[in-house]
Order: sequence, then C-alpha cells, then structure tokens
Amino acid sequence: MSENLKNGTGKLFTNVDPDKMRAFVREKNKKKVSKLTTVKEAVEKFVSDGDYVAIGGFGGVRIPVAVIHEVIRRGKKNLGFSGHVSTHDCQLLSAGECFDRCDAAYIVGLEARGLSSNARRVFQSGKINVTEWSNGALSWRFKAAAMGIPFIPIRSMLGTDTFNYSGAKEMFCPFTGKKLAAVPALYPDVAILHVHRADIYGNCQIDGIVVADDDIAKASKRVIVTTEKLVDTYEIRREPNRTVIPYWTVDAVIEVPFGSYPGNMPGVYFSDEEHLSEWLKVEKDEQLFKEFLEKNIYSCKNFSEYLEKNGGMEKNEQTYSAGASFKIGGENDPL
Amino acid sequence: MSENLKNGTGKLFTNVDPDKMRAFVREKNKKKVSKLTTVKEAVEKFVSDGDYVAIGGFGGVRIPVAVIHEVIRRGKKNLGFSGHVSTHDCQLLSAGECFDRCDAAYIVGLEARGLSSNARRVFQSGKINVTEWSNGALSWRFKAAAMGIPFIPIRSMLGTDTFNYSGAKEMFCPFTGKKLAAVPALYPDVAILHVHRADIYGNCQIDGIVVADDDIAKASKRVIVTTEKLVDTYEIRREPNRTVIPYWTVDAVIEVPFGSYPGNMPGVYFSDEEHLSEWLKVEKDEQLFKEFLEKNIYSCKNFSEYLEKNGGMEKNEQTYSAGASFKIGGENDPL
Amino acid sequence: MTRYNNMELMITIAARTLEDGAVVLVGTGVPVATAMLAQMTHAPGLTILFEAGGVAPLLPTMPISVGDSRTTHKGLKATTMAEIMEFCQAGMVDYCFLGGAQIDKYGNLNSTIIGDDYKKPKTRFPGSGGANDLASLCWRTMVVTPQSDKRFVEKPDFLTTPGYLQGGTSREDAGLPKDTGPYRVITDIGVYGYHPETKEMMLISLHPGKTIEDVKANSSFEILVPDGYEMTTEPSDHELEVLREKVDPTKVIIGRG
Amino acid sequence: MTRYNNMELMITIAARTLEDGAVVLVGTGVPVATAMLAQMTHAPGLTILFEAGGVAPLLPTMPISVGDSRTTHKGLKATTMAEIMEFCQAGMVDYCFLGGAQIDKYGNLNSTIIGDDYKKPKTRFPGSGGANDLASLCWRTMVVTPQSDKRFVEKPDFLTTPGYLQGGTSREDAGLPKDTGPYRVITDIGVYGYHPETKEMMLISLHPGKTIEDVKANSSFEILVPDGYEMTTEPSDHELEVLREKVDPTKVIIGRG
Repeated sequence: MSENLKNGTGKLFTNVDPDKMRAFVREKNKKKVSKLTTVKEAVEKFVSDGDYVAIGGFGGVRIPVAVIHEVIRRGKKNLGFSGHVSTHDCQLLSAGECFDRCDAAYIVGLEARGLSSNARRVFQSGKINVTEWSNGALSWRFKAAAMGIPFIPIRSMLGTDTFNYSGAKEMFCPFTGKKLAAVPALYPDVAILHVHRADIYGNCQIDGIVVADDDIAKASKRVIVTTEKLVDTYEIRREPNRTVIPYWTVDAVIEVPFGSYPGNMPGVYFSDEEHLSEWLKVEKDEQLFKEFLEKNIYSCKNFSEYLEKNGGMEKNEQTYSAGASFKIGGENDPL
Repeated sequence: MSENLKNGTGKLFTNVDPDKMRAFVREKNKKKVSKLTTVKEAVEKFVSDGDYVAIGGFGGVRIPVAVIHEVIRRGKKNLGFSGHVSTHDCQLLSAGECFDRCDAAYIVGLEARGLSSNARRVFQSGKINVTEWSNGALSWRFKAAAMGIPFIPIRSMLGTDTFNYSGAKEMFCPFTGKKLAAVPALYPDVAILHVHRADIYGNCQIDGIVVADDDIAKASKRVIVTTEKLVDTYEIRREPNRTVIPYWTVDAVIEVPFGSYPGNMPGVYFSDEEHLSEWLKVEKDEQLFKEFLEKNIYSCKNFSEYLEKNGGMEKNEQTYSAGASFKIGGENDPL
Repeated sequence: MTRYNNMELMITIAARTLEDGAVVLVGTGVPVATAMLAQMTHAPGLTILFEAGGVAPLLPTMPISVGDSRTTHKGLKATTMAEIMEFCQAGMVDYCFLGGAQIDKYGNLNSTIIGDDYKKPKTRFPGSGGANDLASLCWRTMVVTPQSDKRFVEKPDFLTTPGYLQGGTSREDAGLPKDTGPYRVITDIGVYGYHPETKEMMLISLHPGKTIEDVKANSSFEILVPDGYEMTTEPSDHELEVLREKVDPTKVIIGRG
Repeated sequence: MTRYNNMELMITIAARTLEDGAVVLVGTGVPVATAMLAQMTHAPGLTILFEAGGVAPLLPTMPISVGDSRTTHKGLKATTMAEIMEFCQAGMVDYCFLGGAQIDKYGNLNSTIIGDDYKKPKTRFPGSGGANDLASLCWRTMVVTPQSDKRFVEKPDFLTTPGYLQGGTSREDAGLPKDTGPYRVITDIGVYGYHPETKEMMLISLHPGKTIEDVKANSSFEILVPDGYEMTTEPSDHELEVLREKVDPTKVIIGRG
C-alpha cells in the first residue's frame, strides 16, 4: 500500500523525537520557585539567536508585544517561528528581520485589516525557508507535543499543495484503512505568551479564547509569560479549573499591564485600530517605516515608553477600556 | 517492517469509522432547544437493550446514580460498557446483570474500599466478553472519537498482556520509526453523566476533576445529563471558559440534587462510606444482597426514595455537607 | 437604480442558504455579516462558531478579528482553536465560508502565492489559515466573492484549500471525509453549485439584470449552464433593513459593494 | 519490641526516595501517605498528582479515592485524566507508585486475573487501571508491598503492567519510552533495585532484623544478592512522629502494619 502514500516536501525545523524532549523535560527544574523577572532579563536568558519561537494568542488578540519588541531591540537573528495566525506578531518579527525560517499557516496578513507590505517583502525575498501548514495542523502539532506523542493523524490538508509543501506524511489508518495526514509534534525552543493572570510560579489563567497557548506552553522547552496582572497563588488555588498553564512549564513571569497593546485583550481592552492602520500605512514607504520603527521600538528603552508615545495610560484608559464593554460574560446584563 | 507488529486479540465492541459517526452527527438536531425531562423518560427514550454505554465521573466521584438505578429497574439487558475507573457504577450494572460485554480498564473494585464480590462473580462467570485496556488508553479512545480521528497513537500498553488482550494495534511512527500502540476511537451509543451545573439546553459546568466527561460527551451518539443544579443560560454565558460540555452534544437534562449519592460530589458533598461498606458486605451473601437490591433499587419508584431510605435529606445535609469542607478552592482560607 | 448594491445582494443570498438550526463557522467581513443576517431573520437558532475558540456568542457588533472580544461576548463556550477544528472534524459543523485570490472550476482555492516559484513568489498571501481545515472538515463550503476572470482561473498557482480537487471522486479518494465539499459560490453575477458527477461549477441562478454572457465573460474556465437555471430572488425590504440597520450600521462591509 | 511496624517502616523508607522538587503521581493508601510524609519532612517542594485530574492540592487528609474532593482541595489545577496521562507521556513525572497481586523478577505486575483461562478466570481483579500507563510513561516506578513467595512469582498469570518485561533491553525494544522502568521495590524485608544489565531484581538494603534467608524464603524467583548490599537506616523519631500525627492520625494505613 505504501507506494500510494505521499510525503510533504517541506522541511521540518524542529526535532520530532519525543524521547529527546522527554530527556529535556526530565532535567528541567520543576520546583515551585518564583520566576519573576524583567522583560530584558527574560529575553537575555531565554531567547538565543537561532531559536525556534512560538508566540501565543491570535495575531492581534492577547499577544506578548513587550517581549517581541525586546527581541527586536536586541537584534535577535535567524529565529524560526510558527506562523499560527501570526498577524501583528509576524509583522513585528518581519520588521526586525529576526527570522530565516517559518512554519506558515497564516502569515503576512492582519485579517480584515489588510496585508503587511513589509512582511510580504520579507517572504517574497527568497531568503526565508517556509514550510506550509493549516492552522489546524499547527494546533495539532503543538497538541501532539503536549501529549508526548510523535504525531497526530488528521483529516485535513490531504490532496492539496498545502500538504505538498508541508512536512506532513500520508498514512493509512491501521483500523479503517482510510488515508490520513500524519502531522509531527512541534517542540519550540521558546514560547512567548501573554495571559490575563499569573502567579509568581507561572500558574496562568486566560479569559476567552485560549487559541493554542495551553498546548504551546507544554510543548516548549522554555516559556516566557507576560501577564496583565500578577496574582497571589491563593487566587489560583481558589479556582483550579481555571488554570490553563501549570507552573512547571514556565521559566519567566513578568507583569505587563496593557501588554497586548496594540492588540486586543479579551474582556479588558480593545485593539488600537488607529495605530495598527498606521503600521500598515508606513510600511509602504521604506524611509517612513525606518523612522516609525526607530521611534516606536529601537529608541524605546522599554514597553512603557512605547505605550507613552502612543497615547500612554490616558489613551489606554479611555480608548481601550471602551473595548472592555465586550465582556467575557457580561456581568450585569440579562440575556 | 510490518511482520514485527502485533495486534491485540480483544474484540472491538463499537464502530471505529469516523465517517459513520460524522453521518450520525450531521443528522442530529443541533438546535438550542430545551432538553428538560425526567429520569424515567430519558432512560426510556435514550437507552435500549444492546446499547454500548459510557458513564462519566470517576467510579465513586460525580457518578450519575439516578439514571443507573433506572437502567437497572427497567431491566436493560445486553449492554456494553466502558470500564473506565468503573467502581460503584460497575457494581451497580453488575447487580442488575445489565451487560454482556465490557472494555475493561478498571472494574470490580472500589479503590481503597475493597473489591465487589458480586461484580467479580459476574466477571468470573465466563459470560462476559471482556477486552482489556488501561485507563489512559480508554481516555485516549474517547479523545480520538471527540477529535474526529479514527485512532490516537500512544506509548503505553506496549509489551504487556494488557495490550495482547486489547483491541489496540502496534504501528511504527512515520516520522521516528518508533513503535507505538494505536488505540481506536470509541463511540458509545449513550453517555450518562452527572455534573455540577447545567442549563436546559445541556451546557454543563464541572468543578474539580473532569476525568473524561468532556470527551465522552463529544464521542457519544446520545448524552443524558443529570445535574446537581439547573441554572439559567445567563450563568453559562457569564463564564464561557467554564463550559465543559456544549449543548449540542446533549439529549436529556434532569436536575437531580445529591445525584452522585452514595458517591462524592467535589466541593458539594462527600461519599457515604457507611452505605458503600454495606454494599460490599451484603454482596457476600446472595440472599441478603437480593433483599438489599429489592429495598434500595427495585422497590424504589425513583432516586428520591432511595435517598429517603438511606437517611434522606437530613443525613445528606448533615453528613455529606461535612465533606464539602474539602472545597474546590477554599473560599475564605488563606494559604 | 437598484435597491441594493452587489455586496448587499451577495450577503442576502448567502444568508438564505443557512437554515435555522444549522451550525456555521465564520470569518470576519462578509461571512460574519451573512451569519448575523440569517440569525436576525429566518434562522434565530443558528449556531455561530469562530476558529479562534468562540462558540455561540451574542454578537454585539461585527468582529474585526476572528478572535476579538466580541467572539466570546456572552458566549456559550470559549475554547481552543484545536477544539473548534475538532468539532469540524467530528462532523458537527454544517457550513463554513471561505474566500481566496483564485478559485477553479472544482472550487479549489488559492490564498498562498501568486507566481510560479514557491521559494520566491511574486506575491505572498497569508496561506491556508484555517481554510484548508474548514473546507476539508465542514460539510459544506460556501464562497462569497465578486466574480472576475482573474479570480475564476483554469489552474490556481497554488492549491491551498481543497474543493473537489480534480473533480469526480478525487476528493474522497484523497482521504477527505465523505460527502463534504464546495456547496455554493455566490458572486455579483449569480449563484453556482457543482455538477453531481463531474463536480464542475454550474450555474444555479442568475442575478437580476445579469446575463449568461456576464457569467462566461467573468470566468477563465467554462461554467456549466444547465437548461433549468433560475433567476435569483431579489433581497426583500426586510432583509435589507436588518442588514443595514442591525448587522452593519456603519457600512464597514456593505459600504464596499 | 521495635519502635515502628512494617507499614511505618515501608512508608518511611519509600518517602526518603522522593527528592525535593520531584513530581510524583500517587494512588490512595500507602502511596499518598508516602508522598505526604516526604512533603512534610525533607521534600516540601514535591509536586503531587492524581490520575483522575488533581494537581498539587493542599491535602487536608488522605484521600479515599484518587478522584475525591481532597485531590483538588486548593489544588493548582483540576483537569482530565487524559491530561494527567499526557504529562506522564511527555516526561514530566518522576515517580509513580504501583502495586499488584503478583510481581516477577523484572518488576512486571499482575492486577488482572488469577488462573490460566482469561475468559473464565479463577479470580478477577480490577485490571490495569492507570497502572500500565504510569509504569510505561513515568521515569521511575516504585512498588511498596509486603513480601511473600505468593506475591513474588516466577511467572505472573497475566502481565498487566510493564516492568522490564523479559529483562535486558526488551522494555525499550517493545517501544516503551527510553530510560524508564522499575526503580525500587520496598517490602517488609528489604529494599530492592534492578541489575543494570539483566534488569533482574537485586537487593539494595536489608531491613534491621531481617536476613538473606528472609529475602530468599519470601520469593519464588531468585533475588540477586550482591556483595555490597547495605543495612536499611531505621525510621527516625521525627519521621515517625510526622507519619503518625500528621499524615495518618486515624491509623487507616499504618494501623494495617
């Protein structure tokens, strides 16, 4: 039968062997100790040139902007990354020319807002090694890694160029004989996530869409978490059903209020659509874009300065809290 | 390579083809309509002789006792069931002589409390068709079904008689060449679950251990839910991150306070260890056991009568609320 | 002068496809406007899902992102992308709405690259996103798009998302779930379905004022035109009123039409 | 008269094995008593998991079920059995504690049947439960059990849960994760490990008052006795005090010893 089976020709950028990851996890310190640190220290300690990076959230929703800016400021190079609904984060990493390879499911776009001309320039340059996947496939690759298995069989991607340019393999189901696509586990070197609440040990809660953050945290060798709010461990223990990410997966915790700016933080603040439009606009002019990056990233000593330059807490409090009217839930409002 | 691969010799009691289940799900009414009913009606409508049944919870924790009693009272026969930490529920189904086949991961025992001599009699009779699995394997079989894939590859069971007497198959990983155990999706005909809170449509919340209830609901053709408390849909919409079971999977919702009795309901009431001991004791004498079943199940017109006969709400309020001191969380208590 | 523009026409026609009680997975823009219109008119029991994890929210206004706050606003569940995709894979989702830079006669879509060198494409688009999964796993794929010969191509530069692949039985032969596939293409010219055997795109109804010439002139492949095609029933006043006043009062989407 | 009974001795010795910062998956009875004792003495940073879904609770008293209220009492996470098993499969769990009706020289366990007819067994036991998964997937399997020639058998009637299977490299050859396997067997007579090459059970230390004769008389297979075996260090007053007063004040477990 196997002569009928196709393999995707895309390159796998990460190890697939679960026993290698098991050996790493075994040695990792799983003691409940404080992981509180700063964005600068976290990037210095946990992100190295050449690392494969996974970014949490959904492109423009619950994204860890402070850490990505620091990665750019520090001039990290030759990263790999998973383009799992990578919108503003892909735009940022492209602006910093930080990567040379990418597992692409959704890149270069900002959903309904349009396409990033600079990210397209980067991906059209021929300098980036790209392997295609679907969003589902990348989600399931993280899930396989989180589950400790080398692959998961799925029923999408089959028959398409997305499959042909992926690193998936066709296989027959041992029970039904049906053709399936096997997608390999994806173990990032480092995950960068932004959550609603975390304690000093790294136990995290998320409101609203979880996307793939739960599996990404378990799949990654190192995990950097920024959190809107640092909470006492008592808050975590009060509702153990709400813990999405358990402490032993996490290496660094930093409290960064408005940390998803200019993105949306479900139930807390909305996206700054004006600023995101400006991004898309200035990218079309190389000189303007250079100045824009200098102002908003390179010359900023930290994320607070970026916030200040774009309206600061005042704008945040006003404009963005307006977006909080889309509550997860909606406390006082009958149906 | 395949000549080196072993197959378990145990029988598969359920369909493995995901396309058959997809066709069923497609036709299922997924409209948000009230599923409120009674235990009697639910069993009459949704449980037939010969059905394969999956029971939620963890044997003596969060178990749907009211519905199981009704299954016994109605003399349901030739059921199949998944012995996924099946303790008091296995004891009950054995008492009713309701089944003739079983996927066994954990049966006939009540954990630290001892073994059920009647359940053992049944399983030692030679009349039950048994296929062996591990708890993990059964969990993953439900998960494969919930995910819509025909199997999941796992790294346990290999090399043992548990594998040899299972329905799993060895396979080689298409990426690493490692030997894995493929476990097939398990689609029960009917799931019986008990939860903390549900609305009339079947949206359910669970406090504490979820066990496999989320996957079982999605894997099963029909789902009967009993709930400690019926809540307004507004309560569900207030915290969408807490919804474990979504409404479209559910066919019947019945409010049954103390519905896990004599089992434990995390955060609400503890198990009635006295009564469970009595069960284990009377099973040793055939005549006594017959009388015990007559009193506690067959002669009861419903679950309330069973509760009344065993101390009723008074005992429940007193003895069982004591167990509620083991809160999920622990509201007022600093660490 | 017509009572509606092309965008309003397409959204209205698409919304009618969604029967009450159906489950639909939507993206931003036209798809979510379509689902909201259906829900506010003939299909109050429509279940709306978003691939980022939002389940059955009470949508206050149209989301700008498939994952923004609105997609879980008073939702019945908020979860992971994997779980949403698994609902699709398990056969729970009736409809998905997709688009693309190119579509061929079998409903295959391209949203990855333009050009003939994958490594150095002339134009890079986002790629599959969730489209490949949704088109593979949901029962019926809907495409709502303005029609032109640039978009309706003989051979897409990249087959990102499966339609009927090479037609006939090739979709199921490739391993994709049984009885799934493209269902309707709704353009500014007409409504198309697919031939039951060959799976080629086929006219179902022609919009008011449009001709078979328009159908043919705006496609690089031949669209089948059976004898019994119908004329599209125009949007009703009620549909237009709900669309304009409740679904898209700021004309973000219908303003484009 | 000794200062402790066999149960107290076994629990104390087992608890010492668990280093601070380790992750341990326990069942009810001796295992949870062992983990609690370790946590209350030298290993406050021990992470305790339960297969039903409880993660790192502040255990008020010993659970009677692996899933009862106590196992999530002020826990850091409450989840599914699948997720707990996946933590094990991903290499996160250092120790699990198991038992069985029979154990052989390679640490294989039987908890399924006694008898030679699977279809009509003389005695039916619960089966694997989570034991097969835990012994397959956690790094080190611990067994704490009273020793007798009935329990220490040449060939178990059913190989429920993997030890080193047929010894040598057979465990990894079967596909089980690398570098995992039985670690210690702690009985009322001694502490045993496994020969690094052949994987046969091997004496590590002999309890006070016990002899090599006791070791041999209470096993149906030959236990290796190397020259360099040690004498078990007795439970300290502090260990016994914590065990009796904090871990098991009602003597549910230690009362059996």
